[in-house]
Amino acid sequence: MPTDNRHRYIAEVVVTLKPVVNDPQGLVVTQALHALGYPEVGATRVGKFISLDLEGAEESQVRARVEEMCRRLLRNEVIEDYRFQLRREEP
Amino acid sequence: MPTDNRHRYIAEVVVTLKPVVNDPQGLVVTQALHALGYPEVGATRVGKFISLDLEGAEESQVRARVEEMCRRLLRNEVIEDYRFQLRREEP
Amino acid sequence: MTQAVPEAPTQAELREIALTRAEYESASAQLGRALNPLELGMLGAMWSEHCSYKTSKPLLRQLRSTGARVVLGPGENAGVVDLGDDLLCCFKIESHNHPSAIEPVQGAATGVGGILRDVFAMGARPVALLDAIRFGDLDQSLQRHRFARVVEGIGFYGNCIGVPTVGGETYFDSAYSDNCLVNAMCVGLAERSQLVRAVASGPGNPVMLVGADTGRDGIHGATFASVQLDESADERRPAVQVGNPYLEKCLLEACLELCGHPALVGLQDCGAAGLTSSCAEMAHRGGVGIEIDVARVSRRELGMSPYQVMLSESQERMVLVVESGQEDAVRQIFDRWDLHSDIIGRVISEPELRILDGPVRVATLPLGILVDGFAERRPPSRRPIDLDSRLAADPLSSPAPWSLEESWLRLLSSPNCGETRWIFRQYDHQVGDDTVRGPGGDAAVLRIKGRSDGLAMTVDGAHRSAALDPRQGTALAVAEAVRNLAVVGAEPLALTNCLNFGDPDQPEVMWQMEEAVGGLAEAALAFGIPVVSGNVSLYNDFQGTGIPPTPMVGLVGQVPAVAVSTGLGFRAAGDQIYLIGPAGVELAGSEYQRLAQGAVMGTPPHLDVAAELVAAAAIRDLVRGSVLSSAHDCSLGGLAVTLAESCIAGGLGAVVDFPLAIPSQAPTGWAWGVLFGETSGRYLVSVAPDLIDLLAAVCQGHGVPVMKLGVVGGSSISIGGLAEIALEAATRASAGGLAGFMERG
Amino acid sequence: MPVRFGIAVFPGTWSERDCSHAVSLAGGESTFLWHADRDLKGSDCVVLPGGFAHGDYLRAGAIARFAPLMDAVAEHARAGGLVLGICNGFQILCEAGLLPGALLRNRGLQFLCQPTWLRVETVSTRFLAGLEVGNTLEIPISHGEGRYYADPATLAQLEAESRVALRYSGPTGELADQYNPNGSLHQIAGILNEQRNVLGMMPHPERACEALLGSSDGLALFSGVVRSLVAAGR
Ligand SMILES: Nc1ncnc2c1ncn2[C@@H]1O[C@H](COP(=O)(O)OP(=O)(O)O)[C@@H](O)[C@H]1O
Ligand SMILES: [Mg+2]
Repeated sequence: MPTDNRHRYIAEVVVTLKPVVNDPQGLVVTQALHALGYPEVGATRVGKFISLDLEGAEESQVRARVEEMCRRLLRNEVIEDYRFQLRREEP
Repeated sequence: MPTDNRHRYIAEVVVTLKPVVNDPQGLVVTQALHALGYPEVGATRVGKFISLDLEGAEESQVRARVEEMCRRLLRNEVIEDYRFQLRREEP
Repeated sequence: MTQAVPEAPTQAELREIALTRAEYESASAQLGRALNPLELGMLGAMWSEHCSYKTSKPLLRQLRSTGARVVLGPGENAGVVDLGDDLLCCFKIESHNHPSAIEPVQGAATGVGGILRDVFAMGARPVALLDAIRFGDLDQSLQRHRFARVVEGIGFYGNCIGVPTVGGETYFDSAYSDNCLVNAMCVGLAERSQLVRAVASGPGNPVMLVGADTGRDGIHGATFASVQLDESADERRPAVQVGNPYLEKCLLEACLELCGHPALVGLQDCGAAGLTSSCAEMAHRGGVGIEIDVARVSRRELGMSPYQVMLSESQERMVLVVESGQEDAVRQIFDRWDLHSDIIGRVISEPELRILDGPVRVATLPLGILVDGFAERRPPSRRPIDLDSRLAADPLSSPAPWSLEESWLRLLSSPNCGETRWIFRQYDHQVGDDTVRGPGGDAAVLRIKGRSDGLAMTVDGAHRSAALDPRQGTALAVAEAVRNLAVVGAEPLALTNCLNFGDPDQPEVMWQMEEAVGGLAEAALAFGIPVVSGNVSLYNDFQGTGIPPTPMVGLVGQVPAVAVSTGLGFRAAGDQIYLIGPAGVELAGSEYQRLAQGAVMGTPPHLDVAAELVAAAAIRDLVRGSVLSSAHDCSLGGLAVTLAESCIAGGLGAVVDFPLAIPSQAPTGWAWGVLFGETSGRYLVSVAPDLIDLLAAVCQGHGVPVMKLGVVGGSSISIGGLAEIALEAATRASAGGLAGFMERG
Repeated sequence: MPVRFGIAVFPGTWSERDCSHAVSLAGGESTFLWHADRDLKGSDCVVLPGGFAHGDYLRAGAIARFAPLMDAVAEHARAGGLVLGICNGFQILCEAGLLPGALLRNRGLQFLCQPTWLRVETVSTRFLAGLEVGNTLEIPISHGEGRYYADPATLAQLEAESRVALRYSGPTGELADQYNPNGSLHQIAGILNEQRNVLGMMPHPERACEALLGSSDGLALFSGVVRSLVAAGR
């Protein structure tokens, strides 16, 4: 049991290409799904999923740090959007 | 308005490397985050995020189809796990 | 602390590590006690076919590895030859067939990673990669998928680490549908003073593990490569490893920095059977022992047992022995590249591998038992009973399903004969700035900066001939490799080989092995080429059906002047076309036969080594003397395909006449045999009209038959009286074959 | 004193030696600059060479741009010093914001190593000083992520300011989709910054400096720098 108020968190970050950016990988996946017999699939887009194990105190602080990591490193703002979910892990 | 009972769905699939499989990318991202001043980050793992637009009737049927797409195409069962969320889009 | 007395393993436990009961009993008898589970795991891995070569070793003794230019032969990580002026060339080929069948991208990628480590473990900088790959027919989507993914994996690793992939060989045949082959070859260069051996010495010297952390991946990889693929292969999948070429690039640079350093005693890559095998082999070569404390090994995962640490096949790791007291100097180099360097043990004088887990001794195995204690195997062999009737068949008398023109175009558009750009444009074949001739020709040529000479290299596999006559087929592959070097003006230095076979416990497979290795030994000896390294891959078998015998020959040669070399494409209209070497009319074992007749039968082409030697010498002289406008060796697809390739590459047509009189009693397939037969020992060259006399004089000087065929020019390729196709149609056929299949998805 | 090229080395870089060789063919002098240092060792021109810095993990150049060396490179560029980013170097310059836009996965999704023809679009930069607009150069590419992307406003600005330096073309300069190997917008193969002292390009000029290796067209870029700096008395 942590005696101080530090906790474990998991941040799940999703980075996607901006809608205006062409996603050839998504097109290929769509084509492949059609070829495999899934005509019900319309557009497909492929992005990145990054999960981070973190330690921190307040959830709001941790959230702000993850936000910063996304902006500085995890996404390129010219081409990508991001969003994330943060959850506290029970020890 | 669709006259039949067909609906639009969005499936968001997350494909991750199995826990025992080496994730070189995750290791390097962790190092980079440390170097950028985020020592609170423990393990990082990088996977894929695939969003699919679909059409279908019953949610349970659509779910079964997406499950099948994941197994057949979207993940490489030798090294990857997957999970997904399905939501119905309001027209 | 004493070790608990272990119980004898169950049958299931033995099967898990691919050890027979008799082998277990021999091990415990030699040891004088039972083995505990960790010892058993280590011994099982070391005695597996993959590590011990217990079945192939007796055969491989036939190969001659010595020669004036040989510095180190088999037994080290890679063979080494002398290029003069204190520069050495190291090279080796290795298979990664089983992992590639399970996970094509990562299997192929880690195959490339492994062969690179073998070369830089010697202190050599890798300068080139080649690959030899086999798949089933591309009309099946599974095969297209597997092939595309293997190419992606090879490219992924080589491109990222920055070593050019300069050549290779690809062949599709339904016989490989269930067992693809992925063989990778690496060539490196080292200053003599940089050469390092994989030998431990100096009791008390620390043993270090550097590079990646150790994870649970690949445990039992060595065992896995030593059994057949069956349905239970699925359960072995945790054995799949994911490569990290970036980390290996850092490891490569750090190791090469260390190789000139006096602190370094020995260096060995961590391959099959992981730490167990690298430590055991290094110690055994040095006549010393090694003690490892598994607790000091950096792990990627929590809760790993000593067993898992000792048998993990995590990629991108190297073991080194350094001078005691120099640890910090060594560590600094690895630190700079952000790599771990753990001191995991020390050299001891007792010749044994001792494993500690912190304070507890968990295993002790004498190296004599671990490395050398297994019994060699010589399973029974049997010549196929139907072989004589197959050899006696006369393929020339079979009716041809297609006209000559149609046969010609079908061959050109077969992925086996057509253009392979779809593959090699995915490989960086130029990084390093030395690629004078990359993929797409006969042999690759690399210059050596600061010198006028260069290296030439090729990899060639036995094709369908080997399925009929493995001895002859293998020898023919050696001859083809020699010709591929000759057309770029290169003389062979030494060869490496990868022997891919099915299950040696099937007597016919064992016979194939005996024959093929015999053929390799004889041909290499006759050509005067030492065999300095190699690899054996057995159990390429799925549910009782194995691959045809598939030995691959990697040949490295030296070109005296890289600036003077000749391509395979015709260069100017009006140039005269000659065939150097014998005329021949045959079809057995040819690509045409495979396509048109389905089965291979008949007697494969004859090999006349003496004639091949003089023809190669003549070609080298002609190339080096800049007599030729083009030179191309004549092999897969025969004369007609070779001619078309020279036309397509040069964008020029040709009009030739084959001056062979049609015999009055000609068999039905006679003309097909002329055009598509794969008679060995031939070259197709073109020469400017004013150099014809020189060509004749050189050939005469060597006593080599030379036959004028025709002239370069026009918009079609015509073989007088027999067949004519438009250059444009030929170009489209060749470019569209492989790419056409792959772009279909 | 010869013109000095500082060639950056990140973990995973692989064309530093090729660039150094090209520089020597152009009559320059080169020195390697370690990513973790801030010292440009008196370089006149910094080269960010090809390779897979930090494995190109996450995105090509994403991690490398934070290297201490990159602070010094940005400073050097601001002060008007020359910076040439080749392939991975171009990707790093974009990530670092020294050049606009981004490089995405090739449209065919395959890594491609092949010769390309480039049309010279501007010569008002030291890198292309010896050439003429409309000249074509045969220089190979070798990349999996070379599809140039920028938003429409940025593209318009690049065009308006003639900052597109090189475009993929046919052998005689014709522009057509078939000559665009990776799907780059506006067929862009290389661009300049506003001050025209930073050039990023996906093709590898250092591989095209000797006829022996297939083309010597790339040498113009290195010798352009040497000649124009010598002429300017630096
Ligand atoms: N898997 C491959 N990787 C790289 N290059 C390849 C591969 N397969 C074929 N090539 C190249 O395609 C060309 C033709 O191959 P091949 O027909 O086997 O040549 P040869 O018959 O002269 O040995 C060669 O230059 C070879 O290097
Ligand atoms: Mg050939």
